[in-house]
Amino acid sequence: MSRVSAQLSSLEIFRQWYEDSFTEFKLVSEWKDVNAGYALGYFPVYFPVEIPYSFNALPVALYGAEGRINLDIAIAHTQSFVCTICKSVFQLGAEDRLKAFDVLAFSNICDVARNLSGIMKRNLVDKEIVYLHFPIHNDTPLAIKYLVDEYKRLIDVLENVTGIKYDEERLRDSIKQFNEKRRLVKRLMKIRREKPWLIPFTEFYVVVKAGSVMPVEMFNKLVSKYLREVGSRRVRPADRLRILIKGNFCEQPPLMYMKTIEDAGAYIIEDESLIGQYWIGEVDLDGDPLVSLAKAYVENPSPLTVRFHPSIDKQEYIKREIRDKKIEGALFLSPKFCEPSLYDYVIYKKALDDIHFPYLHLEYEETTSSFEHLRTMVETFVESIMFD
Amino acid sequence: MARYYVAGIDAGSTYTKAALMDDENNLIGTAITMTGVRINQAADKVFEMVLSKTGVSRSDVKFVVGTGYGRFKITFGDTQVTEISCHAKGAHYLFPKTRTVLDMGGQDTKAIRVNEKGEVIDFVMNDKCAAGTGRFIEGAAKALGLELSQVGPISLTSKNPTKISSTCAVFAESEVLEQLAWGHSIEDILYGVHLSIANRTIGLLRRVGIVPEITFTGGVSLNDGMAKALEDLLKMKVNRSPLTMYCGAIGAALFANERLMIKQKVV
Amino acid sequence: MTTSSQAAGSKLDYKEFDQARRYQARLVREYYANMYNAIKNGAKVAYAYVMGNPIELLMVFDIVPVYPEVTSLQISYKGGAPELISAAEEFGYSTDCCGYVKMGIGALLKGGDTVIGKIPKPDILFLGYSGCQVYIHWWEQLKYLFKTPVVTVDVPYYRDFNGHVYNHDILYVTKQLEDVVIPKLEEISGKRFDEERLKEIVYYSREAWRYWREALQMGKLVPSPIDAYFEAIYYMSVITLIRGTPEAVEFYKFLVDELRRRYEAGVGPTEREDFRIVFEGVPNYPFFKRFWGLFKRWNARAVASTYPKVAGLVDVGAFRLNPDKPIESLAEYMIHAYCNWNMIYRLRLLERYVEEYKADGVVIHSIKSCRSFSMGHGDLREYFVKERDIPALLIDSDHVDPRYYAEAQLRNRIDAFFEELSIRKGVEV
Amino acid sequence: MVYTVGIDVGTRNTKIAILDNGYELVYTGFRKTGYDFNKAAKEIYMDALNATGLREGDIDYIVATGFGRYRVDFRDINVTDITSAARGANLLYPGTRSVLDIGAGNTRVSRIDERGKVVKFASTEKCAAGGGGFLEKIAYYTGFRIDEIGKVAVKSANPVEISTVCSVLAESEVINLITQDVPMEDILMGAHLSIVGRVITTLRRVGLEPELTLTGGLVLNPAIVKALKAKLGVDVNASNELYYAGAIGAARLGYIRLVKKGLVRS
Repeated sequence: MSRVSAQLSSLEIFRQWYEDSFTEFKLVSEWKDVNAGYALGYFPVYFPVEIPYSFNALPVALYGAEGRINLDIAIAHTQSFVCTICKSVFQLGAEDRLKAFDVLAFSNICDVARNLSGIMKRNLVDKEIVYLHFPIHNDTPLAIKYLVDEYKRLIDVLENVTGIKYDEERLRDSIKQFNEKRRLVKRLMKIRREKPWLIPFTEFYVVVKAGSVMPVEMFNKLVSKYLREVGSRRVRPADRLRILIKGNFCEQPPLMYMKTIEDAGAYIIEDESLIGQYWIGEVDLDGDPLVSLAKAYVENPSPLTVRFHPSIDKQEYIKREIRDKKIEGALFLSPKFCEPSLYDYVIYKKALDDIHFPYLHLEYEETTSSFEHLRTMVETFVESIMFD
Repeated sequence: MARYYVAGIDAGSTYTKAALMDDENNLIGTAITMTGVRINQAADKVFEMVLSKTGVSRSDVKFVVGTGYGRFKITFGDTQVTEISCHAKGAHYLFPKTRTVLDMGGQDTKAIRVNEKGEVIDFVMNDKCAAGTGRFIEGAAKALGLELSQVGPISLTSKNPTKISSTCAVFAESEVLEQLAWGHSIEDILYGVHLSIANRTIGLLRRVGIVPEITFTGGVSLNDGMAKALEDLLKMKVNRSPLTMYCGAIGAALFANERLMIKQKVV
Repeated sequence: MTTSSQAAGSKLDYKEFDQARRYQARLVREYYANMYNAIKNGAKVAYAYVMGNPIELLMVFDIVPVYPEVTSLQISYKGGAPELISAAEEFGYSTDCCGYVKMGIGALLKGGDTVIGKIPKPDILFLGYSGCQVYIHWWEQLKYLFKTPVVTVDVPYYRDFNGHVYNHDILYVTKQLEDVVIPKLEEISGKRFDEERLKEIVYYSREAWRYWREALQMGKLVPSPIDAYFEAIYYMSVITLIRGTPEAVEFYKFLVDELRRRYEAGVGPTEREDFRIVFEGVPNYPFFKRFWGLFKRWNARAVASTYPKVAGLVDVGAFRLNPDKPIESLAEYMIHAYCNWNMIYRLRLLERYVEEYKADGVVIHSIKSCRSFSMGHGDLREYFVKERDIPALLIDSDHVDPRYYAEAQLRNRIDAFFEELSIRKGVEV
Repeated sequence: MVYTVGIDVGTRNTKIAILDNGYELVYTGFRKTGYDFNKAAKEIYMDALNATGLREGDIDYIVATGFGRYRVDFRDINVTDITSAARGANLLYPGTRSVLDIGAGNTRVSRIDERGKVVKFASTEKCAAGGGGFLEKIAYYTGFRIDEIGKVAVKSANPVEISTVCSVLAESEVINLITQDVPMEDILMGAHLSIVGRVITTLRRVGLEPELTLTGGLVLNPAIVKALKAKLGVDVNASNELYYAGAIGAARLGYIRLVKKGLVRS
């Protein structure tokens, strides 16, 4: 693989992994062969990827199939009011496209994803399926201890599957790598915040999505290269609206959807599409790494729709974001039928109403194939803010 | 010469159909009319039509079974049976090796598994969301200014069907117009529409299990594009005939004979 | 079939055997009267959920629990849902949000005025989360809308496919109750925790659960004297609202006795018992009686169902309250609410019902509002039909939102299902 | 004299308006769109020139709006139909603060300021969509022409309740009502009320403020106007000209552009 990589630009390699990450997972299988390794596929939003990686298991986010496969088997199993990412991940399993994965992981992000764990178990009887319960009582120390126990349960599963014994040092190394990855992603985000014209959103997205599937060292190396490339770009800034997007943290809008938004006259300064890839931030390298990972989840000060934290104020948070990042308008994108996204919308919207800040709420599905309505809505939004 | 006759009347949302049978389950004739707003009148009319077509007098018809959404409105009927049971029986009558029935009509899509006797062993229907029903095709036809009957034949000439994933009937027109604006040809869009509806329909069929032979009934079974899309995706033949749209009425007539037999036994 | 011919008595006869429903209605009225009284006298109001909640603990502190799920279902039973749902949707909640949430919030947005009376505002939100992720979002909405404090108990999902309850789960819930919840409730109520009182309340709870279980298990009799879905939904209100009291125990004793009398007299909730079904899913409250009627006209009785056990999976011995270890046994109880079970275990439970209660088929009612209940219904249906050759019907509407109830459509599906069952069973209809 | 043209290329019909000096309505017209948007726009433009005797050289600015706005190759600029309808409503009814445009599928609602600028807007949720298209189906099932149903509906004294959210399922409900021999006018009024019921949620979400102006294809349907009044308790501006609100508003925005660029003095 490294021979091929040498001839390709970093962006082309990201594209390859990006393309692979929907339905194929061929590069995942290749990686397993070359490294005598394993793979763990996890349903969004957040997963402690450091743990499987320390077992030589490649952690891969299953963000749905973006309308690239028919969903007929999934339609046979789920009602029409079930979101599309659940359908497409199920379909991937039913079509045996997840065979590269030795373990599939789910967690308590919503009722649909939660029940999906059992449905997958029924249909993929031999697959190792693990369900992690992330605590919601995050303002007591009990939550940290509990999450460490959950992580130990995950470790039991991984020890069984891989035959490798848990090793604290290896986990610490893994955390180091992923800390670096998150730092690099945040650097990309900073560029988008300061000079959004340098990296179109769609390109940024491809890079980070590739990072949700490729081995972390490879990603880190390539991003460093890519950052140098970006630095030398000469692009004329356009007069566009700086917007913040919330709600698209799990099911992903098709790339064309996001492109349509930028084309309609906006720069997406911040969004939640791949938030699980960087949300946890910097994990402490001192002390018991499991405790550090658990703490990073429980004590994380930035809100995540699928984590209830009794003492975090989402409304203050969004107002601060708008101020600090010089946001001019907010878009709320809810995947069709996604209740967590729809509830958080009301919380945020209320905060924005209070400060008379413009926002717009739209629905999408990963299979959306028409964009004219979206274009009209976003254009109107831009027109209503930019022109008098 | 038959000793007596029975009839089945299927009052659907758009068409009302009738089937007339003799006492030995031989199909004597069929008739069809628009349902319109007065179902009892339509049922009466279609019954008269089949009688005059076959020359059978009303008094020789000993039992009438009503089916379809308007079955409770058929005032001269002796009893009612749901169209699910009727379609199963009718499909089995026309194609005795039928094990799976797909009925696409104006209001619902049904997938039915039947046993070797034509009895329902399992069935499912589309749930509350109307996405993926034949209604989407109507909207597409409207957007393109075509008659419903033109849609199937045109779609058959497609070489490179357009991918259409949203099949909410409410947005059929704008979906199709947008694809047109992207420069896709009419035949490619139309076949794309049929494929995407077929895809959802197969999801429904999978719930009961796809066991050959499959018989395609109901109004949409007349659409060649839909049949081709189903066959392409299923990779198997589906049974159709000019009579499949009368399946409900035929099944109802068969039930009429059955009921009559039981009644005679009791007497 | 001798019992069914006896059953063909007049309607008036059956009334004598249908006293528990009236008894239940009286207890519910008294519950509300007591609630309003207590609030008038300064008691604190806690909003709480039905599933897996340790209301026994709230009772120790004389905190009055109000169940927005219960008030919502009562409001929609009386036709008051649309205005509350509209109020919430106009405020910004989507059509895809849970109807209970929209009604609860809609009621508060309208100052508490509803068709069943004034719904009190909460002083605290008791988040005894079990089985439903939307619960968390619901209280979070109220927290932002009304600045109400949340008391959290995190109850992990019963997620092991081999039937283990992890020790750290029970420990986690127990520790939360002991270390966090009790001190918080002491602070809010200004009362000291009284363990003896808790033991006494848990004792009455256990007794109520015991007789409720006995009543539910009478569905095993042929013919069944109880409709373990439509009737049980009335009876379950007592275990939900006032367990932990001697009144609840008395009620369930009465119910068991009434059911026994029904069986002996050969009467039951339908004229005959032609079909025995297992019912899965949440009912439709705005059209409750009409919905029931669609089954009654086929003389179908639900012999077992899951919904009446949302407050606790009592009948399969999943938990036992223990007055000697009140907190730990409450923690175990909290984990075993029906929707907190993973799909594999829910499937096994239904399978057990079909066998033990000798059912002819399974009816599954899905609702868009509650994905916690409904996601996976397709697989449940498929399992029975394809792997067990047991007829199963999947239908859908909503529990409170009348906009999702289409009777003609439902009747078509239900009729066809019973036509199919008639052929199988050789029942002459 | 400054002539600005607005062309609103909708999915069904293409509409045109010519304004003189940015406020005086010189001409309006419409024709079927078909599926060549540019052709439809060109043809209606020629119709308008022929009818008014204006020559191409007399036209100072052309603004395209609507679904096919990007396809109009002779446009100066394009704006969305929400922006243009708001300006049109403002020009025709200066007191307008809320604009309601019930389309075939989507319904759009906006709140505007005293100059006609959109302050806040939203469209109906996907599952609650379906306005004009729904009425066409209902007309078909009840056996009336689309331009008749509103007139029949307003005669109803006891409209039925059709509560379904999804308009496709509402059609099924109407069919069922027909089988139950419910009087036609009651069914039809029920159908109109059901559309309005869905729309009101969206109206309240953007914060309904009077005056409310109805634009688009249903301005001449008396039942929609009656249903809106009944459910909202406010008057509704509805007139023939509002059918052209998008085109008129587009022409108006063309004039504003010319003023901004200093090409004309306001």
